[in-house]
Amino acid sequence: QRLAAVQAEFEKTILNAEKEIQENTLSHVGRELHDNIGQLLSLAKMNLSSSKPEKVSEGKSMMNQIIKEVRALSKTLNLDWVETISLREFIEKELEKLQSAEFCQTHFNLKGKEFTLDKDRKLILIRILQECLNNAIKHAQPENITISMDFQDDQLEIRIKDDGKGFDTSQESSGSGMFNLKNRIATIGGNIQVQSIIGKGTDIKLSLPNSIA
Amino acid sequence: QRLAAVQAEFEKTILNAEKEIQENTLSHVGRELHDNIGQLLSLAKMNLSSSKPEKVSEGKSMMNQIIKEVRALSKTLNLDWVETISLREFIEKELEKLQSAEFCQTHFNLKGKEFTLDKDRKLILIRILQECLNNAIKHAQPENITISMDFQDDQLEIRIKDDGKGFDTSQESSGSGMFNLKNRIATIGGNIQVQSIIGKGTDIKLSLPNSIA
Amino acid sequence: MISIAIADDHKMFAKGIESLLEEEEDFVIKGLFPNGLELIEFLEDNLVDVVLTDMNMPKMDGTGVIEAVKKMGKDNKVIVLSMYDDKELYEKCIKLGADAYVLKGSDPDELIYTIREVHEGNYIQGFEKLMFQ
Ligand SMILES: Nc1ncnc2c1ncn2[C@@H]1O[C@H](COP(=O)(O)OP(=O)(O)OP(=O)(O)O)[C@@H](O)[C@H]1O
Ligand SMILES: Nc1ncnc2c1ncn2[C@@H]1O[C@H](COP(=O)(O)OP(=O)(O)OP(=O)(O)O)[C@@H](O)[C@H]1O
Ligand SMILES: [K+]
Ligand SMILES: [Mg+2]
Ligand SMILES: [Mg+2]
Ligand SMILES: [Mg+2]
Repeated sequence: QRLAAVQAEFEKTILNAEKEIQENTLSHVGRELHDNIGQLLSLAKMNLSSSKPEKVSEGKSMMNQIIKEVRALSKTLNLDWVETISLREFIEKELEKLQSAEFCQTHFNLKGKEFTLDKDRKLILIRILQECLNNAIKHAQPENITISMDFQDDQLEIRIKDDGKGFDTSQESSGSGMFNLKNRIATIGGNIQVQSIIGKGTDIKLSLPNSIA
Repeated sequence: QRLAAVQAEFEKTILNAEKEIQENTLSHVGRELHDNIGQLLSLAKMNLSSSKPEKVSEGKSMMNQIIKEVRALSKTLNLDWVETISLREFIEKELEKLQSAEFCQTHFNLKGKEFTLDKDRKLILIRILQECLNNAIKHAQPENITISMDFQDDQLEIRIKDDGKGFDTSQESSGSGMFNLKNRIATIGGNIQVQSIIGKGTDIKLSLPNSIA
Repeated sequence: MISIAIADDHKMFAKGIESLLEEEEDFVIKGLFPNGLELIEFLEDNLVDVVLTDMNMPKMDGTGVIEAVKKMGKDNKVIVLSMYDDKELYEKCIKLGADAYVLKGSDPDELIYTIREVHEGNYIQGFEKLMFQ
């Protein structure tokens, strides 16, 4: 009876994480369509209507870029990516996105011998990393974001560091991001430590025991 | 204790329905990007690269349509639409899509005085209707699809009819769509009847007691 | 004259291609079809020189069209006009007997040139070509 209740809670946690990952994807695609592809199209249109031949040819070559971006975007909609991507690949892709959007400088460190995670644990970690990155984007205004993965014998340690604004961790938050994140890492048997210094930045340490160890 | 278990099951049903609605949205957007916007862009590009001036100007004027379609698509990504749309509006929109894609003729009948549904029940019904329509699209090859809503004093009755291939309802299905659908309507206290005649079509009747009645 | 039939489920795209090709004096478009099946039904009673087919279509897709055309044993040439710059798909189509594979969005002169070369039996295939389209 109690076991069933624990199991149901676990399933709800996973379902919620999946749902939120999809919400992230949907709002990413919405933003891309509106802010990137929409703008490129308008710009291409303006160039194409110009009386100057060099503007027109610029407009034409913009079409190639737009076609490429639409193709890339439609690929990010692939629903199975959680299954096909490794956690390391996910992190590298997210950092690349931030870097190429010129949001800030990003850095990635890998240590130890990579081991694979089962789908549920990977999913929860992906969701937690998204939340940490979303927070850094929304609140921190950092110049650098660094993510380190350290595959140790008995555990995986992940650190997400930014050199942005920082915040007072003793203050009760109005948001739900951090709160959910703590519950979720506990659901998969992991641990989280958040350190932040105002004016210096935020340093989040996640650890997850290696179930195979 | 048992009540908690029932509640958890209910929440899981809702979460799953929400997740699947999002999956539907994501794959719709993916298809639109690839099958519609991608093609329009390719065509525009081809026209713009033509040596014939009138083709080039055709290419330019296509840009307006592409911009419109991108804007419309980014609107369908709005995550709150389940809250803002009524069940009737949802049905009308879905039928319109099928009609304008020239998939088949569609018909909509409304009877009685419309009453509003709470969010959870609306969500489940939306998911069930999507599944029924997806099935008709995937399996039926119909010439007509008709959806009727009959708001009676004590219940809402919805019928989804197609005049396509039909199938043997006594056969065990390999898919999970119909099976989930039956469980889900039960979760919100409703009822489903599926009738199908091979060569004639399929007729699905949903009924949901009006909780306010 | 080179007679052409086109199958594509995107109506506007099909019409656009038709009107681009119509401009050529030696081309005549014999029909536009929204899927492979209707194209094949047309080909049963009609002769054309070159078939242009989309990849993704309901009822019968591009690979189905290639197979069906080759099975008919008439001397139709088949050119795939596809959204996918995908090597595996390219190779699959060529293996099934497609005479050429052109990307949607290619320069129209490239498409026109390919149609003429394929019609005359001079076209040289190669996936690398796609990358420059
Ligand atoms: N990397 C960071 N840099 C600066 N401040 C942060 C950072 N991460 C979190 N915070 C602060 O902690 C608060 C709580 O974060 P939390 O994720 O719980 O909520 P939120 O992001 O405001 O809202 P939600 O995540 O629910 O959309 C934030 O409002 C912000 O003030
Ligand atoms: N409207 C319909 N017309 C014809 N056949 C149908 C219709 N709806 C369902 N079927 C038949 O019933 C079967 C079961 O449907 P069900 O939705 O459970 O599975 P599915 O659609 O095949 O797969 P899934 O929904 O899991 O993607 C289908 O495979 C199909 O043969
Ligand atoms: K002509
Ligand atoms: Mg947050
Ligand atoms: Mg189904
Ligand atoms: Mg197509």
